[in-house]
Amino acid sequence: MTRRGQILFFLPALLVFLVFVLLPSTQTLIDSFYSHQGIKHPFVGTLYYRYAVTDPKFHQSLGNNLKYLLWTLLFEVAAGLALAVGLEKNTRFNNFLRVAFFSPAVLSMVVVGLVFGFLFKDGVGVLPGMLNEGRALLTISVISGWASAGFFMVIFLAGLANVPEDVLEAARLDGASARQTFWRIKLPLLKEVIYVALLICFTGAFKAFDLFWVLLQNQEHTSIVSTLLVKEVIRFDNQGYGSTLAVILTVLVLLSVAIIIGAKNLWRRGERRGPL
Amino acid sequence: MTRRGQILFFLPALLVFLVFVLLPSTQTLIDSFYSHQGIKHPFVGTLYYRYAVTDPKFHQSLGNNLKYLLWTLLFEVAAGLALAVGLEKNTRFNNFLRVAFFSPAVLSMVVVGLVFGFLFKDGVGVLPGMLNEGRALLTISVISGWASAGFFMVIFLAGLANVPEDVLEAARLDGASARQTFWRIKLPLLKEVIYVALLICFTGAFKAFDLFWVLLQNQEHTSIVSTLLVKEVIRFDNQGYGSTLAVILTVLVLLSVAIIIGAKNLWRRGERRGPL
Amino acid sequence: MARIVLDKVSKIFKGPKGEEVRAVNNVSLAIEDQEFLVLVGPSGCGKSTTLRMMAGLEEVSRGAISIDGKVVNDVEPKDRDLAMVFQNYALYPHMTVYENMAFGLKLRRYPRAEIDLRVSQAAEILGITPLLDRLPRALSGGQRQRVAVGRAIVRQPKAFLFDEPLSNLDAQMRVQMRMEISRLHQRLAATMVYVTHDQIEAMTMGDRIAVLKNGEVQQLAGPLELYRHPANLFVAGFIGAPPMNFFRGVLYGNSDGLHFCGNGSPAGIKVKLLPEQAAQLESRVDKPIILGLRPEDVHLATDSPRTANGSIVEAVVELIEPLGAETHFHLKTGQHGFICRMPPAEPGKPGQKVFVVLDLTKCHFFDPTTELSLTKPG
Amino acid sequence: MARIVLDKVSKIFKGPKGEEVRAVNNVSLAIEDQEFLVLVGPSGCGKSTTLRMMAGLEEVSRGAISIDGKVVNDVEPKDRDLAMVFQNYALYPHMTVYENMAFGLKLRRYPRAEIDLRVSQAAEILGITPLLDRLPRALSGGQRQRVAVGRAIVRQPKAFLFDEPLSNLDAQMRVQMRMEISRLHQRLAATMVYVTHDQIEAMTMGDRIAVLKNGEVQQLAGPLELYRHPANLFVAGFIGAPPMNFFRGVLYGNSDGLHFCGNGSPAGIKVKLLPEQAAQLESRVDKPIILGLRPEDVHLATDSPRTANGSIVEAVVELIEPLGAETHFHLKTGQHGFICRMPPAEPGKPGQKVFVVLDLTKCHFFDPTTELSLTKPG
Repeated sequence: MTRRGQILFFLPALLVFLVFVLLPSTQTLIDSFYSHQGIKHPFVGTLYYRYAVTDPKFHQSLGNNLKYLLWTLLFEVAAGLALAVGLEKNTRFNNFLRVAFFSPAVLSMVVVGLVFGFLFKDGVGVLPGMLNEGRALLTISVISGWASAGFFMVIFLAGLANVPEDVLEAARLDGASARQTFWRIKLPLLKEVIYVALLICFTGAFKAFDLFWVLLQNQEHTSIVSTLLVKEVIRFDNQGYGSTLAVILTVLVLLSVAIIIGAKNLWRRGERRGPL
Repeated sequence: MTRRGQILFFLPALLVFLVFVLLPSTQTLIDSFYSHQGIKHPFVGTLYYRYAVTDPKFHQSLGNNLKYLLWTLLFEVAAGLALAVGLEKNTRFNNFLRVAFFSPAVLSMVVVGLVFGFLFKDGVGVLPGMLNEGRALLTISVISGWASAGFFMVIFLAGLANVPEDVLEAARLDGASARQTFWRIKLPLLKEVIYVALLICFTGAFKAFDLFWVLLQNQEHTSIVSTLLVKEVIRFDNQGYGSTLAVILTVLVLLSVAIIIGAKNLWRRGERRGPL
Repeated sequence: MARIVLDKVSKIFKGPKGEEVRAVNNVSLAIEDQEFLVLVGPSGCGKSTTLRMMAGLEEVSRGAISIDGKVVNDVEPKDRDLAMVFQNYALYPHMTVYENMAFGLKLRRYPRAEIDLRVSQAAEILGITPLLDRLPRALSGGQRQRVAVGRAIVRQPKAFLFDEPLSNLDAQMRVQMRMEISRLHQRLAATMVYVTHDQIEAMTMGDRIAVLKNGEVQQLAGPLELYRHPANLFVAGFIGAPPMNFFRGVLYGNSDGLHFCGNGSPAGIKVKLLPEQAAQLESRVDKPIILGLRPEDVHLATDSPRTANGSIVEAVVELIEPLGAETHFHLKTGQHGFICRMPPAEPGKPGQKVFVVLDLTKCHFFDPTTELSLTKPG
Repeated sequence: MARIVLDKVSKIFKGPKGEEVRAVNNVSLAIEDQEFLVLVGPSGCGKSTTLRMMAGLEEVSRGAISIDGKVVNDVEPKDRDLAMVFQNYALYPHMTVYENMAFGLKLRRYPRAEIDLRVSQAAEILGITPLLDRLPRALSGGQRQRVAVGRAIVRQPKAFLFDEPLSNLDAQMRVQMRMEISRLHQRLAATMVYVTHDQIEAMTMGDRIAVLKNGEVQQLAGPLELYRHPANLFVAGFIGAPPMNFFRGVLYGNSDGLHFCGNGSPAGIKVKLLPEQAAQLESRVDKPIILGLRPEDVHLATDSPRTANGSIVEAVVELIEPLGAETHFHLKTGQHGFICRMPPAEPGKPGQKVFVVLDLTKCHFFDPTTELSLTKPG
């Protein structure tokens, strides 16, 4: 495409896109400095931000997001990596297992949530008590892991397929055990894929909503920021505080992206070292 | 890993996995044949299924799912493909545009929903009336496209990077215009990526929930099956009908997977043809 | 160092339709201590598979491989104490050159000082000392190749296995690395097994050469023996560039003795066999036969006087390839195309008619059915 | 068909640090109608970039490329009417062989019957008629190469461009395809430009050869002219295998005439120049100089009697490479390693002392600084 053709092609796309970015984000940012209760909309400055920072419910929600992040690192990413390494060889049996482990990824999370909700329902379900105060977060993390580990497995399998066969053979002849091959050859060569997985997992931990909403809508102490946000907006019908939480949640997501990219650059820099 | 090590490694994983598959799916299937209103749980046979099949709300929801699928094919997949083809060359400018178009993919859909909700709010928002009866589905589809086209763009960019440079050069020398190169070279070579994109788009159309829930919770006629499901469960507190809809929704998702795979095999078979 | 013996080794794969595919079929070889043995053949002949079975990277389907008298069929690759140089170098992309070479020693828990010493010695030999801090992606093809060889050397293994190590290098670099590996063999006096599809590499490097085709050893001999006394049509055509000329025809006898007459009309080539050849081939009279003659044993008549051993044939020049030190004439007589290798100054142009002398003392004869050589080494 | 002229063509890339990198520097070439011109050089010498500029796949930074007198710098590739055969074949993976060959014709809206005719004729010439229904992945390397050539032929373009078309084939297939392309050139009488890193391909195929290094043409001449009168050290070392032997030393004069004495101690080599050489090199006395001598102009003393033109040197055998039709001796005298090309039967073993005769009539002399040849073609 010529330069001119390209501009003509992208101008409308870019315009639509910018309208969709600038309008809502500007309005949201402005809204977060105004109260929207009642008919008047007085300017309240950073009131909502100060409120959020001191709100114990927000603290608890944010803490739950972070705990959920740690659990999903284990149940989604680490489990997915373990599955990928275990099922790396192309055999008929492994292929069957791969499909089995991946299959939940196509299911609707709402259905998954509802179905597990019935399963855990006190007095009726087969496994009651799994959503009790102490356990709920872990239970949801395990369900997330069950639903998403297969997805991460697929990513890691694609990465492992790119590790040259002869490099692994060279390592075998060099005397590397399966464990050594994993830690010293495969893992470093999966670097790029691991970054992508961490990016998905970190942002996913803050984007989570449906499982929590469907399973734990009525629990206060297991809110995460996104469910808190919806509850606060519904409860107070307050666009101002809602906007504030939306801004904070977006900042959190972007922060986690920045952390991953920062870690990546640090590792890269560390690579330019001399002989050990 | 030895065969024995592999079995020892996967036995626990497989057990957890099967428990998580078999228990809920069996219970859901059983539940769908029982009424759960009141204290007694009488067997009702296929009553709920027959009800669903004749329920105009279910019909409307399913119709909305299908309309949404068509719109997202356009706004997510086709738009993502157009973006990818337009931004294929690795220039600084294109790289900036790629990041811009992809960025919404890291945002929480709940936040996106709420923010656009404020934007479209009658009397208060900047763009009121976008969620009116006639437009709501299209509006949500456009927002979905805005949020996900960048994701599909990334998939297609990866696919385009795998099209050998010299094949494109051969086509240039053979006299193919940019348009001919796209339709006759790039598109057929993106086959595998297109299947993956269609698989994600088809299942995504049935898995959709958060945008609809956040933006259109109070509209009856714009329900999709997943929001209908949650509403029915909440309204009637009826695990039986909820289970029925869950079973139907899962079957729909699996059916769409089957359709894509079927289409893929058909195309494959068609490939073994002689000279034109 | 090591003696490697293959005893009736086969490698059987399952084909796509479940049928058996014999990639290597009943190969028996004894690679002597300090020998440089080359496995050569066209792609798909099983040479790489044979090497990989020695390394332990492929399981042996039938037969036994032994190193220094000990059967190693079930020994792990790392415990066979062999080093391998791969076609695509197979360097660890995330490790520096130093780390690449040290990796095997580290895993075997050599002391740090010993590792340093061995790596620096190997780097010295291969002239890659200034590259030790670099990552493989910052190296040229030839440098990568040297690192791959260095990684093999530092281990001081019982034997070295090379799997087409030069096929990714350009022509000049290939000639240079070929000589370096030959010198390395002299210097280390190690057993080396070398796989290639290039008969020039095979001829120049191998103490002995095993020519493979369809998973079977066609001939195992020294380079000159292979060149002078190929056991069958395949070896005769594969070894030597330009390849041996083949003329399909029949033998007939008359009062004058035995004659070879080319197929087709005009036959183009009609020659009288020498008495000793006639004696060996008497039983073949009136049967189809293939006459083989190397390009250097065909002379343009202007260049060489007619000799008692020669037989003159009329031909047309089709193509002339000047190589500087020599010139190849592609000729045609009757239906038979053949090549004549001449000194560089020979004049001529395509379409020209020439007379060529076939040096009958250098003739080979092959059975068209079995493809085996019919002439015994004198 | 076509005459292609490059007038002071340069290709300038931006380097990673923003600096200018001249991939091709001021190249002027005139490729005559029906000529087979080879661009040869080591990797990174700019030969492929030059070809790609002719094809229109790279923009020309400076200078002009014209086809049949018309400057084509800004003409789209498809409108230059050239066909290119790529190194990796570049077949359309999703099209059958037939479709691959027909694609260009279909785009140019040729009638169906014409397409059928052209494809079947090209397939016939290349012997790929039975493959027309196959997809590229079902073909061997040699077959893919033929299809790529076929795709170029059917278009009946003004000229053919080949970008290292044989580098992915194995040795045997390479020799065969080399001859097929040469025959094709004779048959089609088309202008062909052929890029390769392999000097044998260059010598055997090219009517003329342009030797490139660092983006600049080192010499442009016919194969034998290049071989016999290399313009500089690079061409002398690049053309010919094994490469020309170089001895670094100085010229000194005494009452007896001019003498060349090798560097190092012992010097190893001391020879008296012929009168006509002495006349040409008189101004170089007491200055460093490089003597070049091809391996075939070095003879073991047992093989050739001492001649008036020869000069005897004592040397040690380092390595022997038998090739069947000839044998290469790698020798060393003083600090100087060199190669001697001998008939196959020559006996010898590494470590042995031998006498070698240098054929002084064939000597080349080079300036060590400018690297230019100091001997004018006689």
